[in-house]
Amino acid sequence: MKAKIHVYLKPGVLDPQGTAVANSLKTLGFEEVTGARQGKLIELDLSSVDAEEASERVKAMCDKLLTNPVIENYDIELSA
Amino acid sequence: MKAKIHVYLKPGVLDPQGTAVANSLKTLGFEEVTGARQGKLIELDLSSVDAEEASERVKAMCDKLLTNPVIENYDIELSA
Amino acid sequence: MTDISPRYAPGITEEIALEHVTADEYETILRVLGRAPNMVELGIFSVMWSEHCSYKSSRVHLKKFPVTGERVVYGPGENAGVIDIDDGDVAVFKMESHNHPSYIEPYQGAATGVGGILRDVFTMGARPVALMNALRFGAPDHPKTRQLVSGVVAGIGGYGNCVGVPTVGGETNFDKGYNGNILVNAMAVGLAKREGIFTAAAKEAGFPVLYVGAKTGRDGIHGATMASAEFGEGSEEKRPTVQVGDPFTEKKLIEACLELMAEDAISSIQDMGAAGLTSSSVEMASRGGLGIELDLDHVPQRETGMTAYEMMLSESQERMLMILKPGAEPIAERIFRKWDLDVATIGKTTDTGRMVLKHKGETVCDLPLDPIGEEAPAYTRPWFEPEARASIDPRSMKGPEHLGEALLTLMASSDMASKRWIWGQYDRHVMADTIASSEDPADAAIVRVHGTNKALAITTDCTPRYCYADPFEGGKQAVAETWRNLTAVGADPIAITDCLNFGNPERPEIMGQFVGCVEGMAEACRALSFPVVSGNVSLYNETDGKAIPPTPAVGGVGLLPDLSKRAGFGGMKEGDVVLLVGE
Amino acid sequence: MKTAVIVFPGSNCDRDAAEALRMVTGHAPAMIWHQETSLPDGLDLAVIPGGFSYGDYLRSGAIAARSPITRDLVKRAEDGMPVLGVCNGFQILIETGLLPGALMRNAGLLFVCERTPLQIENTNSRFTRSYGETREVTIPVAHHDGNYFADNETLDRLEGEGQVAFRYLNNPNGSIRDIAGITNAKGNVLGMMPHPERAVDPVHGGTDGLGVFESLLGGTA
Ligand SMILES: Nc1ncnc2c1ncn2[C@@H]1O[C@H](COP(=O)(O)OP(=O)(O)O)[C@@H](O)[C@H]1O
Repeated sequence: MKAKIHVYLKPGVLDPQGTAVANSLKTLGFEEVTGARQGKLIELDLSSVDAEEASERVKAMCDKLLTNPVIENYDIELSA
Repeated sequence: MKAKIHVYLKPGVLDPQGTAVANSLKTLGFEEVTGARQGKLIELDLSSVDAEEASERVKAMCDKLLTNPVIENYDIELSA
Repeated sequence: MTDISPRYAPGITEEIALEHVTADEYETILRVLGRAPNMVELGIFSVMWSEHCSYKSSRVHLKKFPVTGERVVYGPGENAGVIDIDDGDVAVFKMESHNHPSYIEPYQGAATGVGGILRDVFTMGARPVALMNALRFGAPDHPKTRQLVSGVVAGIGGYGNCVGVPTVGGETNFDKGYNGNILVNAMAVGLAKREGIFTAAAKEAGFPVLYVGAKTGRDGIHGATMASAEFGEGSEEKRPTVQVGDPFTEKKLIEACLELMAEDAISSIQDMGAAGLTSSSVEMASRGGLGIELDLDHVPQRETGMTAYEMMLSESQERMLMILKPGAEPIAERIFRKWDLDVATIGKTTDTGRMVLKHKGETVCDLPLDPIGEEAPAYTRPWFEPEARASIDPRSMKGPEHLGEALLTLMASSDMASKRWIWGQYDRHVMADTIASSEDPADAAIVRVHGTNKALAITTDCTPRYCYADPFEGGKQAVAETWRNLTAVGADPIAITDCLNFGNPERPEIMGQFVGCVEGMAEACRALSFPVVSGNVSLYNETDGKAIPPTPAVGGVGLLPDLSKRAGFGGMKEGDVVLLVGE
Repeated sequence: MKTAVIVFPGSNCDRDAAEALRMVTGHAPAMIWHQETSLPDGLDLAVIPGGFSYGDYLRSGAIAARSPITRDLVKRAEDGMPVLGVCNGFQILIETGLLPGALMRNAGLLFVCERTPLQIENTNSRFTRSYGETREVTIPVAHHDGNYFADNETLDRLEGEGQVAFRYLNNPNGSIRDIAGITNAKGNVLGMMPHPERAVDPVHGGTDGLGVFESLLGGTA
């Protein structure tokens, strides 16, 4: 089983990396870019078989280690 | 329009971050984790209206700035 | 003599062979083997006889350098040079290039360059205490320059800062001559006790060979060289990959190696540089006049289905090969496990003078070692002296109308402008022994010898413009400037390392630049009793037939016996007297 | 005075911290490996040094904050044992939750290494009291992730309770309200980005860092 975790900065948290990306894109002539945010993508390989249980466990992983609740939100995508 | 870009390390490229994450999860008791990889998630806000054109342009952004073709692959998700 | 297993029997055609070695080289291989090599063996020859490992174009000229001196403990030939700095202390240092990888992938290329030069130093038993970097980029307004500068600087900082070795100085030039080929030269300096120095030569047969550090992956193996019909497996991942550095693993490797070195366990040790497993195992065995047998099944592997060829040619970073004293394996295992690093006994030294490799129960390589060194190609490439540039009589030149304006123009030029943006990204203070670094008004960096009142002075210098105008004088000048910068902080200059960056040596005018610079450097070294103790040559620095300006970067080290007697150019006060000395 | 320095794989200021402690206390600190499960008894101070623990992968300090020794450290800190976290040590303390907020990538996105002037906000804390009348000190920083962030409510509380220990006079990393170091509510835990152990010897170009260690010498505040 595989889990794909998207980690986003919370709204309201300053994202200098995103701002830099948006600015460079504009400098390169991509004027249509009105904003950018940069997050993380974590992919896990799991030996789990039960999807429901896996989902619970991955949530626990996110809360215990993978994300920082002060500044980050996340969502999880599970696939076989 | 919004674009969500997933940037992955190419298979075979060393991913020390991923290894560290997998080890740490195992130490915390998540034994089911058999591997981890860490990538980037870039979200763009676009003033574009034409999906087809936007997709072309975002591809160009990825090739020109957002990703490093020597070590990274990417995929793009567009939404209204 | 062991026979090559049938599945690995030599089946390569001359056509394939000539993609890896020259016709002359292939003839030599056929002669010394008495048969055609198989793909693994050919790979080993091609690595060992590459310009990078064999110095085939430069060897005859490098002999011109003076390499001995009262304070020289080890000169060129070891992983790094070693000089005596009194009280049983030695300094260990070397400079190396990572030009091509840094152009392709600036961050990782520069980072792995730092990692490699650090390994050269701690391999010898020294704790790295300082890093320097000598950088040449294209014109500031060239479209690639900005991205290359930021990637290279971030890579150097990212690696050095994380391993915790201060980057204390360097130099940076911008010139359109480097538009298509930047130079990234890194220098590392370490400290050790004289009796704690380790070398690479194998000492006795029957000793265990250990692999430690990171796992082996397919890093740096080029797609084109994979065109072998011999191997069925592993075809799915045959794309070229660049080396990615992991400074965290390097930091653990430094600590683990130094910890093991403090035990009576290591007989000899060598880092795995470019084409790691091949060059390290061949060099260790042949320097000791011994043989070596490895079972590749035991090599820690990051990917599945790796072939013998791939393992032998992999450029994965942060790996070391060591020969242990028999019975010391448990000590090594304990220490490397503690640091969470891979450790595996992968073979032993033998008295056969051959290199035998096994993989999955089959013999995949069986080569005599002596000829790899003795028959290595050495070319006396044709060269001619470049036409000397006409000298200009300064009296014939009209001075600038406004001196003040001229001064401002000069100070705003890319070579003279502040490099703060660069060195501000380098941790210059970690280890708490940095006394002068890039930010301080001194001509050389000063790093205290930990726990003493003495210090090392370190500088890198080269003015490519001078070398281009007159290679001999330019070579002399680079060494002389290094010497002056060390004396200017109050140090006694002791020895230098170098990194000789040039274009294609097969072009006589480029070879002429090389020879001129080397001879000029050698002359200055002799005149100043300032021997060369280590160095590196990087050739073929050109794009579309246009070579870089000749750039023999010089890294110098001196000793300040008493810290309180150091000097700098800060702290000037009104009313101070200005003296001009020299011609 | 009995002190300890915690060593994680990737710590790189452990030796520097130990030397500063030896210099000030006259005794070498105990060096505690991250795999240990408990700290020595009767410690007067535990230091978490700078560096890149576990490569700083995922987030700076995140993995170290979940390692075996850290569990005991948190317990002891909650019981009142003084803890100093410098740079990566600060990041680790934040990740354990002993200190509030987050340390994010520097606003300029670059690693910064410079000698930074700081304002001492609270000269009564057990980490700063030996500075006496001195209000301004210069201590080097060297980090990539030192951009302090917390929500306004937390910030107001920190300021109201005198928990802001140091402020940048020339903010190098974008930290909110120029915060360079904070303590916990009890005042026994200090996290700071600047490296006091790199300013304890005149050859460092200044000895402004000594005060942090000397303040602790006088026993409990
Ligand atoms: N790539 C670099 N890395 C670190 N320090 C650098 C680098 N380039 C320049 N510097 C530092 O910037 C300062 C000025 O450099 P430079 O103009 O070459 O001075 P000088 O000619 O006096 O050596 C020196 O202290 C030098 O060490």
